[in-house]
Amino acid sequence: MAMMRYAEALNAALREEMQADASVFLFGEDIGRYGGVFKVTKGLMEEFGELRVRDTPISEQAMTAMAVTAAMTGTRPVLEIMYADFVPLSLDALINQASIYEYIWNGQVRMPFVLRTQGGGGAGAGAQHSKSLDSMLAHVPGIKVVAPVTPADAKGMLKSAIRDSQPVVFLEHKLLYNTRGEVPEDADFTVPLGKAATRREGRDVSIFATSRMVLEALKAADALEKDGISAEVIDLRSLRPLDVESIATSIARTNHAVVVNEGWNFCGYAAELSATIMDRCFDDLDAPVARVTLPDMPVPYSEPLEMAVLPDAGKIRDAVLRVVK
Amino acid sequence: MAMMRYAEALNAALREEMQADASVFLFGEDIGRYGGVFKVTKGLMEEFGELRVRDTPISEQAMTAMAVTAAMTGTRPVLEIMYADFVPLSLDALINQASIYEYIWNGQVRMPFVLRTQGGGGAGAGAQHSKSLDSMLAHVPGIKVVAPVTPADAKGMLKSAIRDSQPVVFLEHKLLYNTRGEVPEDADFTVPLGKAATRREGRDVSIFATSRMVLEALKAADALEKDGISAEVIDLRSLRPLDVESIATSIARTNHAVVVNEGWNFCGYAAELSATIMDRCFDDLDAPVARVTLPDMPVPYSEPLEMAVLPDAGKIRDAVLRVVK
Amino acid sequence: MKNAPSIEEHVEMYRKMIVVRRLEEGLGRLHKEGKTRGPIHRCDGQEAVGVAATAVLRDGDKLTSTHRGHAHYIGKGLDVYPVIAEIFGRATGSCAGRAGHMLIADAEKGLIGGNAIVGAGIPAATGMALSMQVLGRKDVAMCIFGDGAAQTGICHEAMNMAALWKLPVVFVLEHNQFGLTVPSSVQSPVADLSIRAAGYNMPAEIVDGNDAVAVYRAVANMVDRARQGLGPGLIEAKTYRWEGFSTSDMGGYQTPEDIAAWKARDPIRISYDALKNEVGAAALDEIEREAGAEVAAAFAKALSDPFPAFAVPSAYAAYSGAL
Amino acid sequence: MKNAPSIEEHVEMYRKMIVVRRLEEGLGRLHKEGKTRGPIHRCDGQEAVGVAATAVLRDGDKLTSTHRGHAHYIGKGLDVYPVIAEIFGRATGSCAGRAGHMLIADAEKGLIGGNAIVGAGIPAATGMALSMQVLGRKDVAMCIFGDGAAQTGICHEAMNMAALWKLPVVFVLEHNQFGLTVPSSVQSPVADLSIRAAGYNMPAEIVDGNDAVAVYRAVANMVDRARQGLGPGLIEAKTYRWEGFSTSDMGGYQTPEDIAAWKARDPIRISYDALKNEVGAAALDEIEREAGAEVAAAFAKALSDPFPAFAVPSAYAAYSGAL
Ligand SMILES: Cc1ncc(C[n+]2csc(CCOP(=O)(O)OP(=O)(O)O)c2C)c(N)n1
Ligand SMILES: Cc1ncc(C[n+]2csc(CCOP(=O)(O)OP(=O)(O)O)c2C)c(N)n1
Ligand SMILES: [Mg+2]
Ligand SMILES: [Mg+2]
Repeated sequence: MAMMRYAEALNAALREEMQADASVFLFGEDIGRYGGVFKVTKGLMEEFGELRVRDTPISEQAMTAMAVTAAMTGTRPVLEIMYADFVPLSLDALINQASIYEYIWNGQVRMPFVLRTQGGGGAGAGAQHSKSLDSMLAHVPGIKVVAPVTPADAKGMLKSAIRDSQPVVFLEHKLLYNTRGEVPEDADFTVPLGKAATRREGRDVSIFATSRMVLEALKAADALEKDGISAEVIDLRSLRPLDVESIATSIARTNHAVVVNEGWNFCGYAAELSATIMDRCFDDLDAPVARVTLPDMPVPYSEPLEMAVLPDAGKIRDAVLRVVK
Repeated sequence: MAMMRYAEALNAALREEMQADASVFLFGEDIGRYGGVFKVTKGLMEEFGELRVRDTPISEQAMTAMAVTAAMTGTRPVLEIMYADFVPLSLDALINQASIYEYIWNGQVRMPFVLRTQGGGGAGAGAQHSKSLDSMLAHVPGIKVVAPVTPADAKGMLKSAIRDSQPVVFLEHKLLYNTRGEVPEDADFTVPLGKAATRREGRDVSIFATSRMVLEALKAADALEKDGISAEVIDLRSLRPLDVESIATSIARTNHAVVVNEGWNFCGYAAELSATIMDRCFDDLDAPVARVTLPDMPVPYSEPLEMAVLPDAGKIRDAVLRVVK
Repeated sequence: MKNAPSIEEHVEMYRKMIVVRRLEEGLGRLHKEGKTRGPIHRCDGQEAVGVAATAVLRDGDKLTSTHRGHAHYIGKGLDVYPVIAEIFGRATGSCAGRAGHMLIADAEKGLIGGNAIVGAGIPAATGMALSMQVLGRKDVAMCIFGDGAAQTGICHEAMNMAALWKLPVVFVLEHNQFGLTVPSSVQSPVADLSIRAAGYNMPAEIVDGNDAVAVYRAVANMVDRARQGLGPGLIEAKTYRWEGFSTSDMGGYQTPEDIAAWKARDPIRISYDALKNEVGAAALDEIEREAGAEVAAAFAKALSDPFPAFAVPSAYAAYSGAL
Repeated sequence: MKNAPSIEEHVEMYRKMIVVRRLEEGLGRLHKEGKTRGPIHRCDGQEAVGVAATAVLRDGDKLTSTHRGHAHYIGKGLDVYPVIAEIFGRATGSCAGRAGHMLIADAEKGLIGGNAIVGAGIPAATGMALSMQVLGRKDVAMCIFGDGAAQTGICHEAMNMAALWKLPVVFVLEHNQFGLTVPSSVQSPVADLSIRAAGYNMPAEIVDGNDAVAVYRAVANMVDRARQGLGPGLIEAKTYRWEGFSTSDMGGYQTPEDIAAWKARDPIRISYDALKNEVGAAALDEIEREAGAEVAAAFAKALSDPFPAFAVPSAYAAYSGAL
């Protein structure tokens, strides 16, 4: 175990997988010589050379399409899309290409690529650099979507993603890169995709959160303790496939659920969580599931406006109080 | 009133609005001389000339971005995107451009454009020409999304969409173009956006459907009558804004709900319906809402495979039977 | 002449062009009889491009195609029978009926694959070339695409990266004068799209797309360069499609004069004329008969094959779904 | 000389360049003091492009800008005070604090607007030009964009349509040698991106981007053509940014030699030298002092302005939402 920043944990994962498998290569904007705008790929071009760590032009659309077909033909590409806000440019390649071929071509191809990106607000980056488009990505069949919160998960899940035989969209968060935590140094350490993690146990309500919102949910749970409410906090980690069993098990005990996602509300990822819970846990629910999300509007620039729209511990606590009242 | 095909009703709406307002213009692939691959724009280039009815290169991405800014600067563009499957190419313009400016620029601009497209399966067009991506579109704030089913609504809602001051995504369905119905010929006839329509009244269950699925829901309701179940069928028509009041009113009477959408299930439009119903009608529900959707996989080409995956009257009936049992 | 095909190679191209022509004619007939499903895009009259461009490739080389890929499929070595079976959605089709005619792939033959998103084959081939460069393989990737596809943004992005990184990819622009129904003059302000190669510092050549030998030689030069690591190249093959855009096309935008003029330059006839002094008309006629018989037999067999049974695909089953 | 700016116009460009420079320097200082929020993209050293290109425009003409738009904003006639207030998220900002520095718009001045999706300004201006053509207006649209943006697919699509339809739009490529941190040689295989204009049958000219007069003349020629209905044109202005990509840039990829060489060709100094014989050094120095004072006052005032209050925007409120 070593204490590491989230960005360093990702860097370690990339380095280890590139050392272990010569077919793993990286490409993306400013990831090479500069080491990436969030420094996740620092030092990797020096270690692995320009063929395997490639600075690219600003061409997200073609790059994503190229990741799909490079993956079909013997390599394991890891593509960095600098901001999740640019992922709309990747969607044709994901929806019309990556999503269909394994089935449509009757199993003739596999597409083991990873699309890393980072989203979310809170950094004063404005309406075009602060979004979480989780729901659009998780809507695409045949693709996994994960969003680790801890440095250990960042490392272990990125290694699993690179080794996976299917496309994986790997969602980071700009405010997580500098968070620190213990990370196993063992090259065999991985964290499986598709499993949620209980970050705090509780009896009265289950809070299901994604990405940085897990940290806010934990803060909310602290505050709720003072309100006399025992909140369970579950880090979903894997947005697709979703760990429905863990969700159902928790709700069977707490009978109340709040779902938290930093994306928009309408047709957002939180809607799927709410609908899934309805499907699976209707009889266990004492109250409707509450969604805590970004309101359906652009992320404003000015700090007080941005803070007003971002979901946070206070809004989660309010939602819990409404649900358990 | 005149009996018209759905495609003719759309054509009439375009013609009337272009006659009434010189700032309305059309552009899209093969919409001019050829009249559109579904013949919706037939005769319009002849009537309105090449400046106002424009054949374009295959450049969906830029065209959508151009619709946004043309709309900001004095015109009312109506853009045809030939298949909804190509809408991922339009998403940057919708999400990062059209969605943000009215708010971000503090009301300095309006963007009165319409993006017409058509989706859905059942025509043997394969995995890249049969999708319904409703949920991705309806996820975008600041944009309206509508999907008329009847020829009268096709005409009346398209006229409303063209006159609207916000961007409107107008979803047609390839299997609806040849359906016929009575359509008012009055140039003042419009159908407001944002209101659902009850297509059949019922007591035991409410079926909420979108686009062509409304026709399947009506067939299911016929079959259910023989099963002794009285099903209400509500044509949502407007996917965003959603007519939550009509939904709640219906469920207050039937206490059971089935939602039907031709898109994928996970993070699909049906998930939002399910979640909205949970938010608003939890106490009125006697059973969880059932979703009837495309399964989470590509639309296969071969007819028996395609029929196996498309939601239809039989699957809707099955879902109702599960819900009301 | 450098990179000219051998007589045997030319005869084989001749044979494949006939297979494709008979395939297209058969599809046209069956469409009229109401026996096809969904849109089908014929390539009558432009067979030389796909057949000759792919004749240059090895099995390990990769090919991406379009919605109008029949000549590419046959060129890259697929048998006509599984292609027909796929077009009719049969369990015996190249993709077990799941893909349909626009999306056929045969990974072993290096065809991966058809693509019905216009332009998408261009970055697809470029990505395969990227993979080969990373792995140090000597294979090349080829993309055949249309004049309409050249206007897509993804074409620009992919060609720029291909040239920037000297990727082993060859771009074959099948310029048949039309997008869907609009002439190329309504799609771009330049008649010769290959002028754009200069914007990527990439070599380009315009060839008569109805002359299989000319296509073969030009493409072979570019494939050689690519294989040697000298980077990508663009071939613009000028041709024409005799039939409508697809079986759903109501026509009316192609002039009878143009069609007649291009039919007078039938690529099969051009090869026939070139080959008859070499191998004799009788041998060529015999090849034509055999090819015709092969296609007829394939149609007969495919049309009596069973449809596939539906099963939830395992790769997708892990997820929440409605089935 | 055809389309040369008048002395008064040149003096005004000189003044605006100083306003922009003082703005950038002020932002740099405040960033060091930890008083800015989010990334800020300075344009020190490349002011002449944005200021001179926009000097050619009328109020009715439309401009789209980038993430690095301060010179474009001031050039198009915005006062520096609401720009600063917007950068600091104040209620008095051009967009009431909602937009931030990358997205500033002032519809009355024709700036609509900044854009932080690289390349997106190109179809944006093209769409405005389309609108003008449809309405029969005599206004033109201009897009200023970077060498990085030229590699995006949307650039290709938009330029193709602009040229095809002879839209009244002028493309000004601000070639500052870098994308974010990578040099242009790592982004495209051609040094002069304007070669691509030939692929659209569109005129193009390369100019010294640090010489306001040269930029003005070249752009004015293109604007004239566009206004006459002769179609779009491309100006490639070669320049260099002295500072990092943004305030978050850790640097290290620009050589001190390059920076020194380009600083020796400071666009403000070039205009100063050209103007001092015409209007005298004293007048220019006075302008500099006044411009500096204006910017300093604007900073002082903006920084003490109130922040906006949050309200659910009505255009979005109709929808389901979480507030
Ligand atoms: C992205 C996208 N836009 C539009 C279409 C509809 N479409 C199919 S083929 C075609 C024309 C293609 O022209 P070209 O590339 O020249 O190929 P050709 O049909 O001439 O072989 C169009 C517009 C599509 N399939 N994909
Ligand atoms: C679509 C998209 N991709 C990537 C980025 C991140 N990014 C912001 S500016 C920039 C470099 C832009 O280079 P250039 O166009 O030359 O403009 P400059 O910064 O040099 O003015 C990049 C990669 C972005 N904002 N948008
Ligand atoms: Mg063509
Ligand atoms: Mg630059």
